[in-house]
Amino acid sequence: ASLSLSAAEPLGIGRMATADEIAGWDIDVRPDGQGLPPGQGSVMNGELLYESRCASCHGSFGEGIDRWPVLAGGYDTLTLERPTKTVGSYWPYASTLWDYIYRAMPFSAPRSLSVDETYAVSAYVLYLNDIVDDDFVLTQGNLARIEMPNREGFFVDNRPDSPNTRCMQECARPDQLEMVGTIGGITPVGHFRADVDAPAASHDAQKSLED
Amino acid sequence: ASLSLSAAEPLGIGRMATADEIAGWDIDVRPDGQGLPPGQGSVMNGELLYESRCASCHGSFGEGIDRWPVLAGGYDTLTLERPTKTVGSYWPYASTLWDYIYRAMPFSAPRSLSVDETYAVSAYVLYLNDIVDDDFVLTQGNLARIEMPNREGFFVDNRPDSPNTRCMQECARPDQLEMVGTIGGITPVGHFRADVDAPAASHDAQKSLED
Amino acid sequence: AAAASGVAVAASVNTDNLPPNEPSWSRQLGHGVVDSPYGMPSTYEQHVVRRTVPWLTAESISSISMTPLADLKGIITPNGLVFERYHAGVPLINPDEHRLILHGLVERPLIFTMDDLMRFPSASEIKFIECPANGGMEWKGAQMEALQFTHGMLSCCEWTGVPLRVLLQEAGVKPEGKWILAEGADGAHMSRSIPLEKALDDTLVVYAQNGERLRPEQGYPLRLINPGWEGNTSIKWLRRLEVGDQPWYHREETSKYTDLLANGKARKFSFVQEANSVITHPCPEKPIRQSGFIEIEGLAWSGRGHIKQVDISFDGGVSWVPAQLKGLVLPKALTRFSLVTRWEGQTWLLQARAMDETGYVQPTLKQLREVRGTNSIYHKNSIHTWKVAANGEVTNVQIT
Amino acid sequence: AAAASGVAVAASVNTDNLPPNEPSWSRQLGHGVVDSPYGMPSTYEQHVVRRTVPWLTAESISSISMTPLADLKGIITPNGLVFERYHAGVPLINPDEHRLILHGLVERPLIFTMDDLMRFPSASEIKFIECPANGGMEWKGAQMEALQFTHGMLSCCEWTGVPLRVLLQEAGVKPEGKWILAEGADGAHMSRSIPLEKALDDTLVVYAQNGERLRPEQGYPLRLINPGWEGNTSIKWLRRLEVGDQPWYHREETSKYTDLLANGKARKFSFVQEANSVITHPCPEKPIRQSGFIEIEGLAWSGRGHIKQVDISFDGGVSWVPAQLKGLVLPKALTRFSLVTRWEGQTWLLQARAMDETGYVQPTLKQLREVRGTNSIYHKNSIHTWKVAANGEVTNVQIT
Ligand code: HEC
Ligand code: HEC
Ligand SMILES: [Ca+2]
Ligand SMILES: [Ca+2]
Ligand SMILES: [Ca+2]
Ligand SMILES: [Ca+2]
Ligand SMILES: [Ca+2]
Ligand SMILES: [Ca+2]
Ligand SMILES: [Co+2]
Ligand SMILES: [Co+2]
Repeated sequence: ASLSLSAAEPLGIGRMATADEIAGWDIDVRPDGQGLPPGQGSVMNGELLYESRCASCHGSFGEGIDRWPVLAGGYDTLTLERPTKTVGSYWPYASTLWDYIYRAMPFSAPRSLSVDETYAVSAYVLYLNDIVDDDFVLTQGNLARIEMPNREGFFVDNRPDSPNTRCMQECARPDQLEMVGTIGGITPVGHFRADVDAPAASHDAQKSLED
Repeated sequence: ASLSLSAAEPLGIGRMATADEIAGWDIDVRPDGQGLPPGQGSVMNGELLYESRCASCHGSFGEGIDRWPVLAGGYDTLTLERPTKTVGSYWPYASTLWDYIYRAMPFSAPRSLSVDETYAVSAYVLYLNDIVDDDFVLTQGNLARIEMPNREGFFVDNRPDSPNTRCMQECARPDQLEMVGTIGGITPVGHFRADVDAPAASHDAQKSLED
Repeated sequence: AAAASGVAVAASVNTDNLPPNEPSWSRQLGHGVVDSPYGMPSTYEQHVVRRTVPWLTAESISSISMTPLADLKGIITPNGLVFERYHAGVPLINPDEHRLILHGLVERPLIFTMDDLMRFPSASEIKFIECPANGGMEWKGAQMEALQFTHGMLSCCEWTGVPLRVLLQEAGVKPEGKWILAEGADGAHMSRSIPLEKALDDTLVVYAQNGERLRPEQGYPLRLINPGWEGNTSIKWLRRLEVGDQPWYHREETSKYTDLLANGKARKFSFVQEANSVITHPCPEKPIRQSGFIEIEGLAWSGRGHIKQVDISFDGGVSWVPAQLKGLVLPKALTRFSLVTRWEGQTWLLQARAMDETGYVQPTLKQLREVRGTNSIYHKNSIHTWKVAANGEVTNVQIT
Repeated sequence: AAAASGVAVAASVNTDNLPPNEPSWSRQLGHGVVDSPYGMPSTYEQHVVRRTVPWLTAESISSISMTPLADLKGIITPNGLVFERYHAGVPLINPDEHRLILHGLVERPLIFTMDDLMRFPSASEIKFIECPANGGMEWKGAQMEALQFTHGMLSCCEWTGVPLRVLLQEAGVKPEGKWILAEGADGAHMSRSIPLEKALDDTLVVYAQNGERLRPEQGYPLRLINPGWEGNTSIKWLRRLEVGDQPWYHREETSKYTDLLANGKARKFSFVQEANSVITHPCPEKPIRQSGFIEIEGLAWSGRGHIKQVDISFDGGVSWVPAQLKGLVLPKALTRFSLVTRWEGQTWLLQARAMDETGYVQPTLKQLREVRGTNSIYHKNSIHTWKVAANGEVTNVQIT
């Protein structure tokens, strides 16, 4: 298929994108460091930035305020009943952190961080996760070399992995079926059940309920 | 198909409709008079009713006010370039008149006429069309016998009636094609053309334009 | 690519939002979920609405509005844009207080609540619905300056309901039963006679359109759909079905919805919407703005079944080339056709011509007028012509 | 018919509107055409809306709302009810100022306006879209008390756009090109890596849904649709496509949308939504209200193609009977199944089990948990169980 792709006659729709146009939007970064702009940031500079622009949601130690995401800790929890998946405990590559912060954080002001600020705050999140020391300076040159604890933790989709067969009769032993009911009261059902005390069906409605 | 219809086992959904329930809604009337309730109304009584409840839209002579429907006249116009299709000139059966008035007129108060009032006003519309005399009394018994002028004017669908073939080449002589343009200015096009004075796209908007 | 075709920056475009800049909407948060529990189109799409031609009717209560076909894609018409046609306005019906009575020549006269009807096995079908007056303003000459008005009394939805056959089976039709009267609960008590044969074939008693319950304008809570037949027979706000041994000849099948020919005789019970088609791009609302590659696109449909072929003419019907059908090709449903070509400023007399599975070929305007005259009002399915000017503007013309 | 099943007159019913009486709405005129240029559902349907479960997310801006499947018919989800999922709220984008850049390992980096994109030949496809977290709240146990919350991160529309293949052809992909990064213009700048193979197969760059332009919540003016794949890959508010030689491992394909197994290892690039099904009638929102005839109805879907078979169990999976597929059976689209039977107050443990064209059979919860543990979050497509009580009430249970 890729042969015919380049061989075919273009229809002539759209126009060439200029290098300048592309540069402004081409913000993605890969594990091998491709896409990282020149720049740098220290854990120390990162701390100040983090405290002022991140900690209100993610907590001073990356512990997460209320239901906002936890960013640090959780080592060796991936096999527990309630794992804590964080940058440190779960993420395979440091590039993802830089890329994500630069494209999406802080939540309410995406794309407001400069390149150097992104290096700094990324360094600080790595520091919160004990991945770098407090005197570390993150740069275009060293980011791809950072080894994340869970870098070997992933494997490519190998489904179907849970085979069933189209059995029609005696597919289970009736006496071995165990039926577990619903934990009640935590989903909005007021629109079809009159007898329950349940959450509202939107965040706004739930908030005004609780106020 | 009709055999299997009555043979099949009912699913048991819904319930028997009572005779009373059906009677209240069973308002339809057919050319043979089936469905006509007992009752009567004279042209004379019809005139009073018509003047008070119908003439404001349809005109005292059934001539139609503004764009409201014309109810009378139009004889021998069906082959003209602009035919006038009325109860008298076009409708094949008198039953249709009774049925329609009883189900739908007067426009803003449907089902407000009594049975006798419907006979009377129907008689009057027939009178306006010179189909009955001024001393006529329309009844359950005589309505089906009224002969409408255009009763032979209809034939059952015989399409396809306008054969074309899938010609691909030289299907017409280019020098014989005549192209006729659009009568401009009478459709709402203001939403995609800036250069025109056109009607609005709703009755309300058009009315406020004209006011 | 494309030296000829630049990104046309209209005067109103704020270049701050163009690359390399980060647009304003990318630098802030948008609204959250359930902000609209029932969503609506973008405010930038406010021109995509139903429209009417006010002078067509005395007022809006018994009138028609048209679907903006030029802005629609695929074959589904979104519910908010399905054309409107009714004779006494849209009633607001409480579904708990709505009833359907099925009586007449049946073994068991029945009455159903909406809950009852929804207990029957349901069927869902994608079918077009078209007013037989669609295009009818153009029998004597071209006067509608937009696709929305030449062909917009046309929509296509996925309808869900009970096959009327199943309800008739439940009531048990007597052998004498040959026709059915369907009646609405609106002020017009709209009524039509439908042959039993159709009712046993594919008529649906419908309560949902495009997944959700019927819209008020389309008959909420209950309507008939007679697939492929003139829209008027698909009685909305359906409250009663009576089985009889002959048709009723009501106002909507005598005074209206009969087709007057030049000789003064009129065709009655002209139910089927014969094969028809129209080019939706380009069209008056969507002129050609750039030279080069162009996809000529349009809709074809037939009340007799599948569309089999659509041909395109660029020269007013002298020569024709086959178009491709694309997407789903379903019986009695809108069907998309397409032809890719190039436009370099030449003038076109653009036409589409549909053929359906019966071999019926959509007629020319001349053929139709020869047989039917110009007073027929209904069922004008002749080949339609758009004139494409050298500047790409498109106008409605007729070729005679 | 039906001694057992009467017309249930609820307390609120006004008998003045029941036959033999003429209902109030039949004795007056309703509203006229273009009263709503863009129509809305009846006020009696105000309960049919999207809903969320507030505690699932910190706030509504990065959250999800679910489609009210219990109230829907057929396979099309009306646009107003398509589920919402986004990470930085819904941006309000001016389509004239929106651009798509296609660059990276291509011969000709290109930039497109919306007008440009709509000049390409279009394709329309009915496809489901599902969040891979659909049902994910139930890995550890049943907690969602309604169909809307157990399965409502699921919708199905007719999508129209340009095959991504066509755009790639326009740009000319270099031989090294193997993956594509797709990126949104929302505040999250949502990004996912997509194998070129998929892009050349059936990925669509979409600008319309169910006929009209995309809704803001679904990516207006432009989005990707990766048919059959987890919804998150179908990037909304699409602004950029970069061709590369390897995947990007962005946040949404590492931190999120990877499936953690019991052994601490996680599956990555788990794109396909495997075959799944759910019974939509009866369900918690639609209990059985009358004994006698009943149609068990539901939806099945598979990201690998057509649904081939659905079976129903009444006894929690001990024995199974085949259901019928009804309506359109399209690849990677919602598919309706149906089984008619009788209910006379017996209790049921009701299950549906889908099989797709590859022969894949939907697993039991036990089978899924054995292989995946309970921390997988995503791709929970196990057989679902409704408990039908003797009074007809339906509750969500799990069989282990
Ligand atoms: C107003 C609250 C808020 C602030 C301030 C904020 N974040 Fe976040 N952050 C979030 C939310 C919400 C998410 C999850 C977004 C989603 O749902 O996709 C998130 C996600 C993240 C994640 C990914 C977590 C994961 O496990 O996938 C990282 C890393 C992160 N934020 C870093 C930062 C940094 C660095 C800053 C400051 C520069 C910051 N955030 C500021 C709310 C916030
Ligand atoms: C407020 C205006 C109005 C009043 C008052 C009114 N009508 Fe009408 N009438 C109409 C309209 C509008 C129509 C066409 C309705 C439609 O579009 O289906 C009509 C249609 C008719 C027709 C059918 C015309 C045709 O050619 O098909 C008849 C017959 C008729 N009216 C009789 C009456 C009678 C009798 C009365 C009084 C009892 C009456 N009307 C009162 C507005 C009115
Ligand atoms: Ca890049
Ligand atoms: Ca510190
Ligand atoms: Ca009768
Ligand atoms: Ca007089
Ligand atoms: Ca059903
Ligand atoms: Ca196109
Ligand atoms: Co007809
Ligand atoms: Co996945």
